[in-house]
Amino acid sequence: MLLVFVLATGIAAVWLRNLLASAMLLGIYSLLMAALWVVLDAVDVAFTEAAVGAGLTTALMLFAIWLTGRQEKPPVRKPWFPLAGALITGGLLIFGTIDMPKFGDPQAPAQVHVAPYYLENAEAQTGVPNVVTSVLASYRGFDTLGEVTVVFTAGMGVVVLLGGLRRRRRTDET
Amino acid sequence: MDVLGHFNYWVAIALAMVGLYAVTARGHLIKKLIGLSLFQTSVFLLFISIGKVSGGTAPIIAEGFTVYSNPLTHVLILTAIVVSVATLAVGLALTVAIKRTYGTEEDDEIEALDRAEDEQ
Amino acid sequence: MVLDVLSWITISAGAFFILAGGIGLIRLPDVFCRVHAAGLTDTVGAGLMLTGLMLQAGATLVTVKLVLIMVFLIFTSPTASYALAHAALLDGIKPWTKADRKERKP
Amino acid sequence: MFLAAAAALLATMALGLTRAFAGPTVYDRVLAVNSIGTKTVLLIAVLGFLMERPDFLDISLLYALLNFIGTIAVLRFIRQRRGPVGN
Amino acid sequence: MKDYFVLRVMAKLLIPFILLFGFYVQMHGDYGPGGGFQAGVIIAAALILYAIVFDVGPARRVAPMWMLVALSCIGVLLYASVGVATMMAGGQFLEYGVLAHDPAHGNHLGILIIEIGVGVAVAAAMLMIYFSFAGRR
Repeated sequence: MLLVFVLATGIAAVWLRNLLASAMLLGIYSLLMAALWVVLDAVDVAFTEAAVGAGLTTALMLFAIWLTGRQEKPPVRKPWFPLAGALITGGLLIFGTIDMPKFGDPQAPAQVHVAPYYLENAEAQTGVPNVVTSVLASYRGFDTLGEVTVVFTAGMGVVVLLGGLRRRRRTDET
Repeated sequence: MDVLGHFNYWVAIALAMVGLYAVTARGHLIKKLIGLSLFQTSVFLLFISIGKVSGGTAPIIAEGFTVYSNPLTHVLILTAIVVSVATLAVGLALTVAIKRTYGTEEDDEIEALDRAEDEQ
Repeated sequence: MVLDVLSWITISAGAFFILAGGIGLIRLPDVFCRVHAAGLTDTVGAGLMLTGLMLQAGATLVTVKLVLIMVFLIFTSPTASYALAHAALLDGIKPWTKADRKERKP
Repeated sequence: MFLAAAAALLATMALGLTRAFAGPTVYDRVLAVNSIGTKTVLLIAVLGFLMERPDFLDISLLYALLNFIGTIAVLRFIRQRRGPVGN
Repeated sequence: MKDYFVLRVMAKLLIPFILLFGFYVQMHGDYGPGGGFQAGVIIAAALILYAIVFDVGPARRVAPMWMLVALSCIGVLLYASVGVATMMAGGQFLEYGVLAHDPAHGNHLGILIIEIGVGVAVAAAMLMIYFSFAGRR
């Protein structure tokens, strides 16, 4: 049920030509996604989605739209070629899912490799009942260091692109 | 081969198709970014669907539960969401910079301006 | 037992109010009326439903969190409605009046 | 009982979604975002009870706190933009 | 935006709660859902609310740009320095077990410290992004 909602919202967000409306639909999309993560047991992911989608994405989108333009121009070309490309890709991917294990199968390859080890040993080895946190920070700490660096680099990149630091320096001098 | 067993994967793929279409067919750069974030969420959905174990609960160890969903995919996606917002912000900043330089944010017009500059 | 029945009653009343709000969201003629429907029934419906959940939970930490959710909802929901209606007014959208209905009818 | 409440919430979310898709003005869509946000708060709380893991309530608490920031951002957007008034 | 009485009062009322909730999420991430990433975003959201209601200027005085840049650097470096510290203590990079006598305690401590690093870095980076968008006129 939620999945159908999510799909419909995604399609509508692409369909509409008014960018403000698209941004709003993206907000709804994020809300539905958060509910979906809760249904699929991914509580931490839902938490992140909630924190990010509730204020941050909408505000950023609105500011970007304010700085550029509000309305999208109608397309010049007919979009048959991209549509065909998307459909062919989707068809191939669906063909690929036929071999995949059934949804929620406890014997699926993803479930039997390292996850049981984490689930059994995480609390004893780290003293942290939330397995997601312990895997995030301890077992895959190196990974997370990389992710933090990516976020840091993105922040710096935006500041440099939009000239935040240069403006500041100029106000200091005057 | 049953429909319900693969429905989640199919929705993820449909979302990926929508995102791909938006990225390739739409000329407006912000619309392309929206398509990009749809594509990203489709990947998230695929991962979380793989990680779900039927009958399991959230992977926070508590008394009275024995079956938990796979925490590994949750970890990967959790960081990916924050990173996706950061990349979205970089994309928006690039769009703003392009708007400032070219005066437009439509794909075709930017290309036309580039071509005109080359010919000069 | 009494608590169970009471919580069922409140939860179903909350669900009824929320559904009514949803129908109002569809049926009412313009933004301002819809703000009214959504805002009013959201606070009442959400309040009733959270009260029902509280009765289910009993006196635990869960109840404290539910109370907090309710308090914050009661604070934020009208603020959002206010901001939204003000934004719509600023953008030059005229509130719907009886005259519009006469125009629309034929 | 929780299932019935969740079903009612889902139905209302569907109604809100139709308003968001059909909404003639942008504000209808903002309103739909807002109201679906409240429904999500309730839905997550009810789901937490349904799955007997009430510590999910943190998420709905977070949404209850943060959900109105988007709407206020819209108000600010409208105030700052002195451009043409359109759809 | 300052002339909206309702918004001003609501913002002043809610921002402390949002900040408090952010810190709660940061510290409670071991036992419930949450952690550094989420806490960072929540704290950033509180300041963004302040910036929306009271304009960007005062918000920038609360958290000036140089401070944000420094904070995000400090966050990343805190994370990395935990790794270096474990190496100094005789373990491998980011092997927290050597931080305390008991490996489990060391792990717990290491997780707490790096979560704080993540939270600081993410909050500062998000605020940097928002301020550079909002500061352009």
